[in-house]
Amino acid sequence: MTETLNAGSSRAMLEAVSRFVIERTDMLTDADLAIGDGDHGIGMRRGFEAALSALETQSVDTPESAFKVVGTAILSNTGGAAGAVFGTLFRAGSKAFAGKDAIDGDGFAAFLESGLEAVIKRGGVTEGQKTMIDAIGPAARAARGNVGKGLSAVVASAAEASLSGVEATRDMIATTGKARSLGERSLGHPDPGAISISLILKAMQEFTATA
Amino acid sequence: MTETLNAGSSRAMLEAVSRFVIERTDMLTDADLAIGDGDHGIGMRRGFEAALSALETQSVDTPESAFKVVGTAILSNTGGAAGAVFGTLFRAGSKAFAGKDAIDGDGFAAFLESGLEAVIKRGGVTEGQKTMIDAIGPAARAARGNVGKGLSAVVASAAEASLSGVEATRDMIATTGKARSLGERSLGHPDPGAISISLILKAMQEFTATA
Amino acid sequence: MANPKKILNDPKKVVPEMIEGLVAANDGRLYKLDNLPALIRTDIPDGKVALLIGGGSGHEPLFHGFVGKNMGDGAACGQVFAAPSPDVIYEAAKAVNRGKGVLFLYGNYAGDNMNFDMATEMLEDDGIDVRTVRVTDDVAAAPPERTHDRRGIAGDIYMIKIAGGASAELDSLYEVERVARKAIANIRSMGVAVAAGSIPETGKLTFELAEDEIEIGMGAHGEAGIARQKMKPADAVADELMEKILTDLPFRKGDEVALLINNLGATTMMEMLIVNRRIRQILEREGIKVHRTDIGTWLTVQEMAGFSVTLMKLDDELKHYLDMPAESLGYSRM
Amino acid sequence: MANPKKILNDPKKVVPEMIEGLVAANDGRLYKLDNLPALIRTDIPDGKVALLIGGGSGHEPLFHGFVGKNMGDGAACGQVFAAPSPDVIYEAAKAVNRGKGVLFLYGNYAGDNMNFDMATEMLEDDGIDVRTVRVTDDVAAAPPERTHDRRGIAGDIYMIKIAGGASAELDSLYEVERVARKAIANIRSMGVAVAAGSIPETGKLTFELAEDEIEIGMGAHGEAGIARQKMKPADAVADELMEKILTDLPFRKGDEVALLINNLGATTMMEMLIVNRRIRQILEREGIKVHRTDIGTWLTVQEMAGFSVTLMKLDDELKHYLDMPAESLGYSRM
Ligand SMILES: Nc1ncnc2c1ncn2[C@@H]1O[C@H](COP(=O)(O)OP(=O)(O)O)[C@@H](O)[C@H]1O
Ligand SMILES: Nc1ncnc2c1ncn2[C@@H]1O[C@H](COP(=O)(O)OP(=O)(O)O)[C@@H](O)[C@H]1O
Ligand SMILES: [Mg+2]
Ligand SMILES: [Mg+2]
Ligand SMILES: [Mg+2]
Ligand SMILES: [Mg+2]
Repeated sequence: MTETLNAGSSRAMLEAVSRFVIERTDMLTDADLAIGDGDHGIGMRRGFEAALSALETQSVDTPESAFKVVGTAILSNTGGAAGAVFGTLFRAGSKAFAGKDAIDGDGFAAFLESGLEAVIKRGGVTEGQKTMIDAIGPAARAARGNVGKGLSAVVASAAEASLSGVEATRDMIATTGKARSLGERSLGHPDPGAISISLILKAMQEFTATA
Repeated sequence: MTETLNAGSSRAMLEAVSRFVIERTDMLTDADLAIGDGDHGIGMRRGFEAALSALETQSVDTPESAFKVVGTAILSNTGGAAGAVFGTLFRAGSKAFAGKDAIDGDGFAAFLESGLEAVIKRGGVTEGQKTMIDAIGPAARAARGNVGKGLSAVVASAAEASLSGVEATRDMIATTGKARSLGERSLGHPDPGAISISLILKAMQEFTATA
Repeated sequence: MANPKKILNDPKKVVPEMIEGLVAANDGRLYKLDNLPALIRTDIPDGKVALLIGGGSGHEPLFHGFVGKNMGDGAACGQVFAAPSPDVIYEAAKAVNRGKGVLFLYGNYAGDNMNFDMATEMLEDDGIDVRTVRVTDDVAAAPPERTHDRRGIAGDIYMIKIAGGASAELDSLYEVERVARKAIANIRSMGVAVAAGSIPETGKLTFELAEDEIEIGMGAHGEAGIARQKMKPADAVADELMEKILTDLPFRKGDEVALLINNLGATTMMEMLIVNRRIRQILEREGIKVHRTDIGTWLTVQEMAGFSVTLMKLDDELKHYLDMPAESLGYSRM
Repeated sequence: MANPKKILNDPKKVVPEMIEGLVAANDGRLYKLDNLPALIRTDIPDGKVALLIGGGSGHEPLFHGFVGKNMGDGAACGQVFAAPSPDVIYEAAKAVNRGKGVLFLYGNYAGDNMNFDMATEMLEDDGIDVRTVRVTDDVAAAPPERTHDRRGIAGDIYMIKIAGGASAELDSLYEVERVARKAIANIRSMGVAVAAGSIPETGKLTFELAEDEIEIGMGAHGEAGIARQKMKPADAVADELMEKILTDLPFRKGDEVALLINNLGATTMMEMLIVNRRIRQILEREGIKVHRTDIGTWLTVQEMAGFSVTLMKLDDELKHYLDMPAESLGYSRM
């Protein structure tokens, strides 16, 4: 159980997240083939491969810088909608750690909240439009609700809530992104970006539960 | 048994020939797909459909004009190598009937001979290069050899000889036309144009045998 | 269904290798930024309003094949079907800027919009003027009252031609923007697909169509169209596309138009010419005059088969910029 | 194998319908002869040496899409993959002739040779000067000592460009012929196919290739090439084509060339650009300078997938005609 993440363990967790997502490239490809253009898997792989090498080569002396390095790597290397929104999530979210040496449960909830706010502003969407924020929103609220229980419980609750968020996107009709033109035909399929959020949180949950 | 063909029966025979070839479009397509570009069937169909309507609409008062009308229709409507060589066969061949009211065995042999000569000149080929003249050559020689036996026998001998000609093309390596690039790979396949010659002569044989 | 058959090296390296080949193909007329997938004309005149185009790769020659004289001054290139990242756009914009500001011209997709907007914010921090015009010509993508939600498809080509001409002649970014906005307000397109394309790195077709099916209104990355139908004759396909396009603007008797038929990849020009025959019959019936026709391969979707039809209603100003000479790898005229 | 999926009306009428669409697409720049599939520029200058091109249909935009300013003055069109008949050629030649004679320029195929020769004899009977240059650029079709037996493939495009320029500027048929002969003596091409095309009227593919096979040296109607091989990387394909092309002329250190990569139909431009990258590496290694590159879709074989590479060795005269502006539906430059 990890109840605080300093710079080093932030970096270690983000490396674990990167590897976890990279290993699930094909699953994300297939999700995007169903309702998008089929590039979400390779896009996330490009972004997190760049994140891994940035974490290796760049100086990361605070949790904020670790998350920002990841966000910048994603932003520059993923491209497409995912690059913008996942890059923004990590870059804007990292500001929640400003001036802090370590991430605790409250810090993690604040990360999701400020990330969510920034993505909403960038993408011009609200929850219910079948995007990755339909996984972040529930995750952020669950995290906030469990803040008193410590980091690992906060992350676990966020991960769990994001999964329900993914499930909920099945019943949403996409009104933004490439899936929009499917209209009702997007029903039944989960949103690829939301799945990515759930994978990221799942990897964080595993890391904080065991490390 | 028909032992002479006047203008009217020349026309009737050429109509029968046209229908006979048109009905075998697919077989000629497949032969050309094997060693050429697959258009010989539809080319011959275009040519003989045009021949049919020319025979119907144009005045045909001699055997010469009947054959010339057919040759001109083929030349203008078939296109490709076949248009040139089959058009030339009928147009140049028709000159053998110049000034004659009817075609007899000698006339028919002369038709094949002068057609052959003109095609050789036009196409710049000699026998053995896997073309339609490998069917005309044997046919012309057989016709000449049987001239004494009357028209129907002459035509029958030509038709028969052309079939052996077709068979012989299987063992030839194409050195002209689209099959040339196949080199040895053209072995085993008969030449599509030679097949067309054998069909034309076969239809003439049936006509002269029964009409 | 077997993997699409393509002549490639490493499928993960298609974009950098393609860009290397593209730079070489321009024979000195453009250069690539160091370490970034952005292409810049070598001969942008001083004091010119700059035109930066861009978007995902995989649609060649769009966009990066349209950099040249009286066309784009530079292109920011993304990965296959993925918008370029803000840093590529930012550096490309700085490289094309000649002090008169930069017009961003690209297709209206969430990814492009967000990435170009982020670059815009960075450039504005640097004091560089940026204006943005998004191509929204696909009538299949949203109803007329929501044109801002429409995708950009082959209208891109006429947009680059018009904005390229305007940015070569007009002295102010705002004037160039005005002309480009006028153009997009007058352009309407719609496509049809008969077979899918694939992304080289995944090797997977982006959608599936039965042997006897076509999809009307298909998007340029395989986004769903408005109807999946049984195969039908060329004239019937043309009728359906034209009905949607004509009634949308609407185009009216007496209008003068430019007409573009774009090959999505694997369709034959013979098919497009046969479709053009019907389109011209329809336009004649409607009393609409064609000033200029372009039929060719400009916005592709990998090996997708199908085509789209684009109409642009002209006035004297648009006609002037359309008729200007232009030279680029993907589109030239005398 | 299911029938190729095409958007057509009656497959028997593809050629006349295509020609109708083609004439319309030229917006008044050319007209069609009455009752004959021949296209003639509306604005052939008086006293101009005439350039008549032509051949079978199904290769669009070749040939009939290359009629225009500084390109062909007219085109005689055949059925799909079948040379035009003598009467079409004869009438087209009379329509383009402005008293200075007519240069016939077409691909070297038995059918074209015979039909154009027959037309030549008819025209000579009428006292019209005709000269003939056959395109024989395909190095895969015959060994160097038998170039007269070689097929014409994408070299057609540069031949039309050069002869189009020369016939616009030079005053005598024999001078235009001289330039065209010089051009063909300096052009070499070779192609590769990965998938077959079909003739619309038969609906049958003209050859078969296994999922993992390519054919090097494939002809423009599906004629056999020189080797059937397993799929291999783009660089290896480029290496093989370039080796054959370079050693054939041969092209030598210090030579200056134009380079054209032609899409046979369904190949992506991305693939051709990746191939171009390798070709440029090879040319650089060999010390051969590229003056101009063209990459696009000009000589197609219906839905065939694959491409060909063409090199033309330049001198000042050829460079001059290559660089002249030109405009036609299928090929333009500023
Ligand atoms: N406007 C938006 N705001 C937030 N997220 C978005 C938006 N548009 C798309 N997304 C997310 O991006 C995902 C698609 O990412 P990806 O496939 O990599 O990009 P693209 O759509 O450019 O191909 C979607 O599943 C969705 O979650
Ligand atoms: N030079 C030639 N001389 C005589 N016959 C020829 C010549 N070239 C081709 N042929 C004949 O033409 C036939 C092919 O006709 P067709 O397929 O209609 O024309 P194309 O070869 O133009 O596609 C060949 O099978 C052959 O018999
Ligand atoms: Mg996607
Ligand atoms: Mg043939
Ligand atoms: Mg994408
Ligand atoms: Mg043919």
